Amino acid sequence: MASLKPVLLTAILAAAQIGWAQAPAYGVGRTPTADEIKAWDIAIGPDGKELPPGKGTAKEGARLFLLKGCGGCHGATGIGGRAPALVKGGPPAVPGQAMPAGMEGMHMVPDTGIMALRSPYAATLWDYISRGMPLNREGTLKPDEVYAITAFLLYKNEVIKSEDEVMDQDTLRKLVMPNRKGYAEIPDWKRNTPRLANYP
Amino acid sequence: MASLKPVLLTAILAAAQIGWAQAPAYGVGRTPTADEIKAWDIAIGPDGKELPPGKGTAKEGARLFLLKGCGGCHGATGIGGRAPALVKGGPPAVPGQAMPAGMEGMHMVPDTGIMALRSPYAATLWDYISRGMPLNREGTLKPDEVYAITAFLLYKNEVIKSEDEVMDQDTLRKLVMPNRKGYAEIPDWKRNTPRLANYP
Amino acid sequence: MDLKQRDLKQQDLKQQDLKQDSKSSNRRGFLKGGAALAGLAAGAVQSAKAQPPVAELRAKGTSKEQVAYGDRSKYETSVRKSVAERASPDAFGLVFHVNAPLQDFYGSISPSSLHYVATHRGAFVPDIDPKEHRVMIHGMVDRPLIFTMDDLKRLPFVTRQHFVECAGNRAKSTQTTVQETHGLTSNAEYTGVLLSTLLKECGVQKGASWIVAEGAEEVKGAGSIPLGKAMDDCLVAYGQNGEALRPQQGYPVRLMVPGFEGIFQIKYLRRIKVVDQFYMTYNDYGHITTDARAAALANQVGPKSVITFPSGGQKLPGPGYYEISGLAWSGQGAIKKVEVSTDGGKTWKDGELRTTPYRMAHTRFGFHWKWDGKACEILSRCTDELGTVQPSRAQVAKYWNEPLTKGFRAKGMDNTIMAWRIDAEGSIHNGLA
Amino acid sequence: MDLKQRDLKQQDLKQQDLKQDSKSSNRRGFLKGGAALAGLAAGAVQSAKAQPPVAELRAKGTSKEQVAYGDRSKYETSVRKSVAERASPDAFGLVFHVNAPLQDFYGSISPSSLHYVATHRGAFVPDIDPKEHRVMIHGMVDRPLIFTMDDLKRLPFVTRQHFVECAGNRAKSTQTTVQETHGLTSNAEYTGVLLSTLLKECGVQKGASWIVAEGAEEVKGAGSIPLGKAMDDCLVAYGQNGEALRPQQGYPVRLMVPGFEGIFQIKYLRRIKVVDQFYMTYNDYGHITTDARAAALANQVGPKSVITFPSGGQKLPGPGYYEISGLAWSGQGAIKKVEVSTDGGKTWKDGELRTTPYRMAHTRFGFHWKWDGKACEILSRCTDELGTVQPSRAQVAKYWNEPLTKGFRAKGMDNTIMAWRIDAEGSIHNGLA
Repeated sequence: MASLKPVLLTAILAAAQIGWAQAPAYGVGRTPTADEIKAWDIAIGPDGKELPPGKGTAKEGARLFLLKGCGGCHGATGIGGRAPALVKGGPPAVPGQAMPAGMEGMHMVPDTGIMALRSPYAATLWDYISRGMPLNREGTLKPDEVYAITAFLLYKNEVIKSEDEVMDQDTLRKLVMPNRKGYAEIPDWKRNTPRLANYP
Repeated sequence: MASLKPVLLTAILAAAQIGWAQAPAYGVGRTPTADEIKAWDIAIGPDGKELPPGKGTAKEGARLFLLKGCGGCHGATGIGGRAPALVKGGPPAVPGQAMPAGMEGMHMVPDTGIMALRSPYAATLWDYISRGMPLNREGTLKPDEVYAITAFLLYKNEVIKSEDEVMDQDTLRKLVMPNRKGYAEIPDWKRNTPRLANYP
Repeated sequence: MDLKQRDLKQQDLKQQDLKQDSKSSNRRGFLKGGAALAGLAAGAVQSAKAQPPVAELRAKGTSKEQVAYGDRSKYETSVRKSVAERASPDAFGLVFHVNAPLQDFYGSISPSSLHYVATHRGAFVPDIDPKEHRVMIHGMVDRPLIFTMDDLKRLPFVTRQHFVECAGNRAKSTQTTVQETHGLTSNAEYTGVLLSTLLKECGVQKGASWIVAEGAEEVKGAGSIPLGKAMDDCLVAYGQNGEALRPQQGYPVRLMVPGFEGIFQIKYLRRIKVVDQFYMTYNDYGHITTDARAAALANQVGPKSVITFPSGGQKLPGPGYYEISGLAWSGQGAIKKVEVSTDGGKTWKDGELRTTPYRMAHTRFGFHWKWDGKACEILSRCTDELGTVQPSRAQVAKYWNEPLTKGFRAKGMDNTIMAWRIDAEGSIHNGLA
Repeated sequence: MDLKQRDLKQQDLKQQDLKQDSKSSNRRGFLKGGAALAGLAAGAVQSAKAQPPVAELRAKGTSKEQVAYGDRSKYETSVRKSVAERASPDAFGLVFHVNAPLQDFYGSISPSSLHYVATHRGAFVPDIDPKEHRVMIHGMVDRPLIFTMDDLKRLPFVTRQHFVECAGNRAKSTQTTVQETHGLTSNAEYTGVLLSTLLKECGVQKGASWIVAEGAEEVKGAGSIPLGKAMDDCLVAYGQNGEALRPQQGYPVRLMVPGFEGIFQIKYLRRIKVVDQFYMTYNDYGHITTDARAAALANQVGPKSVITFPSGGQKLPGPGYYEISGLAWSGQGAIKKVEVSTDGGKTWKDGELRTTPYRMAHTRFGFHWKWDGKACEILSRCTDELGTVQPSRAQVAKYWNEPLTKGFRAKGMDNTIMAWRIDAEGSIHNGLA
């Protein structure tokens, strides 16, 4: 994970930090409790350090994929439903239909349109299943279930080799995703700077 | 009518006129026919020069006032309905109720709230009845009917003395209304000039 | 390993259902499939819930109508209200004067659905088909012209923010909220053709000095406007806040006479006659007074401001920081400065203008304030680009040599300073009461 | 003569009816009276019509609901439309991407009811009670804080116009109208608290470099934003065009990240976590490309403009004067210049900016033009405050060393010049086709 070079704004920050950490000026708002923070703190960074305890295998995931209704939208095998295909090698989600607007500009390599393959980090896959799926019951999957469904998608896409391989905090963090080097670093943002020098 | 001093902007106009009367730049829109202009050209100026041919007496007007439904809103005698009183001396339109918002700032002398009395020119009274009355059949009164109802209101408010006096283009233009001197000249408007010098 | 060879094992699921499911291009079909799947294994895993039926999902979602043309949240209930003196619509369906909820506005734009409404007599909101509507210019012009709405939209346009304010917009001690005291004004971004563009196209003749502008509604509301103003910055406006002018603001086209009292801003504009005298229409009656000074004050709005938060009828939950917010405008030009007092007018500090101060437009101001929990009185006063300062009621009373009673009425368009009294409980009251 | 002695002679009218009429304080009563009067004399005067019943009058008028919160004219039928690729709402009730009818907009403000809509996955428009809603800021801060909507509104606010634009907003040769080619952008006046105000209140810790912002809707749409941007001009906005933010734009509160692609402008904002790395959420995936230049172009919008009149699908009735009108915007700052070509890009002339060119906001431009009735191609290009000029598709293709085919796709946010072809009949077509 060290390759992520997370601190893009170090120079700017060093200069500005003192001003930002000032004393509260308004006294409006209250301090959230630890429980309140925990309940909402669902974002898992690429290094997976926020991944919760739990585990699951692709075998369990295959069953949960149907049980939780995922197959209803994505196709029973992860391909062929109206929702985006989750497994490579199949036809596009809807034959002959372009990617939805908004996803067109993503310049995806063929097959890396599959989220499990596009994602440079397995933690992100876990995060999205956890927060955004399944339709209409988002956020109801338990950690073990998310690990299992994650394992299922990784297995189906040949990222892991065995349907019995246990995915947990540790294995997910160590897993090297196929697209690990498939992304460019996000450019630094500076006020009053063109988005890309020498672009026409 | 000469006392109206109509040309308030002569100086400004003399300077600006040349620019305003320029040739058409866009050629958009078409020339209206004489009939089209005539059909819409309903505004009667204070000097009454646009008053159409026709005539009527207060006696005829009294009958029309009821026949046309005016009495239904303003009260059968011009007082006592829910709509503003048209004849002086009665109670306000709705006892105990202030003038409607928007009319409050008008600083009306008592009784000159009655339109026939407030109006410095009889032509304006004719104009308003013609364009704006009666409710839901606005603009349907014929000139003779407007002259007669105008005569009726003038008579009831003691501006004219006989219910048989004929009101027409000529008599209305000559009539001196009680409020003829009851108004100040509208101030000239100049860009970037306070609305009233020395007002706090 | 070949992906196709490693199909999901489905020995405990009805293979037939799944096939139908995955191949179905019928959405209801696959949802039913999903529900069936969930149902099958429901006994096995506690947390499983049946897939909700499509109808339930749809009910949660958004109707086609909301996608086509959206509405506000159901939790937003701010509404316009008739002035105390007369209901709108009345028993006839006539609309008279309707106050805008200024206390609920943000920024400088008044939401079109909540823009204040006033009519010339009490009028129906006319139902005008824009394809049939025409604007005619005639009278003392070389070339009378009649324009369709399409014609008007072909011509050079301008977009400008302007307020409109009714002459009846005056605070009274009997009122509670800022909607009641100041709600007969609103502000919008208008788009249209400068009246000068149209008048030049017609060629104004020598000797012309006024215009009479007239609406198409049943009462044919009309007003007399000096030609100098007509040629300066009047606007024949068809756009309001990005879309077509709203019916209650004059759809399909109105005249904007920036800074003049509302009654001149002729709605449903259908005719402009160029004339050589003040026409003294019914609507011009507001100016009928023997005092030239009072007449002058009735024409245009002076610099005016009001605090909208905190304002009458609201309640501060307790001592602490509150950002005071309000609106300032002037019929004479742009707002240059807004000052705020939190001690009943003893001391004044500069507020901040939070939106661009356009000429004859509402400008939003803000003011940092920490309430100590004690009773106090808050006020705002503004200064416009001509340097005119919004007056206090005392100053105006003195000018007219009248006693400053509770019932004192400023002549013309009332632009006096408004005060809100805050009591120790945080309740906010009309400072004139 | 005593007025009271000269009562109207009513020998031919039912005295009783009149008395009841004039004294009645019941409006229906007096109307009935009026009708009775009219009916009585109907035989006598030809032009007399019966007073219409109250019901008829009411039907002509305005409903209470229209007075409370008005709607547009029934003749205005402009609507948002789903992108061609997917219906909104779909069978589930989910909303995905909905194009705004830019061809029908005036000025710079996009009407809130017609503001384009996009969601993170296809989402329900959530039904959020603002009393229950909270915004929490935590992570690498000294003092995590949780704010109610009332809290947020107590804090210093700013009001700013900003556009939002979806990364999917790219013209294709298959599209017909400007709604289809450019409709995934809109502009509004937003009011809210600067995110920097909130972050300073929390005290950002050393080492922090990004924030993750997250919504309260079912998919909890999230995005990673550089802390430098967050501290610069991001806005926690609760007001839109003068009233509460609309549900489809994130009611009750959204994050504005001015100039960044739409997906970062987190709607239904409920949480901001201050972190020390790019979090690569699902929504950040748009940037996943091996080319750093393409990634840079996906982040922010370059200078972009489009002619909205005349535009695809419209028809000019004949040769003559037409005012060309359009919108220009840039994610890099304010628009400085818009040029228009009416000869397919051979020559360019300056257009006029008709609204204040705010930073990261739509600016309306106009251009005087007389159409000679011959086939031609019209284009616009803008320059922003950094001096960046909107590029042609040919320039972009050359930059990437790709052939300029009909299907050529600019990487990242597409800001290439749009062309409209006008044929000799006045019909207007997509210049990319």
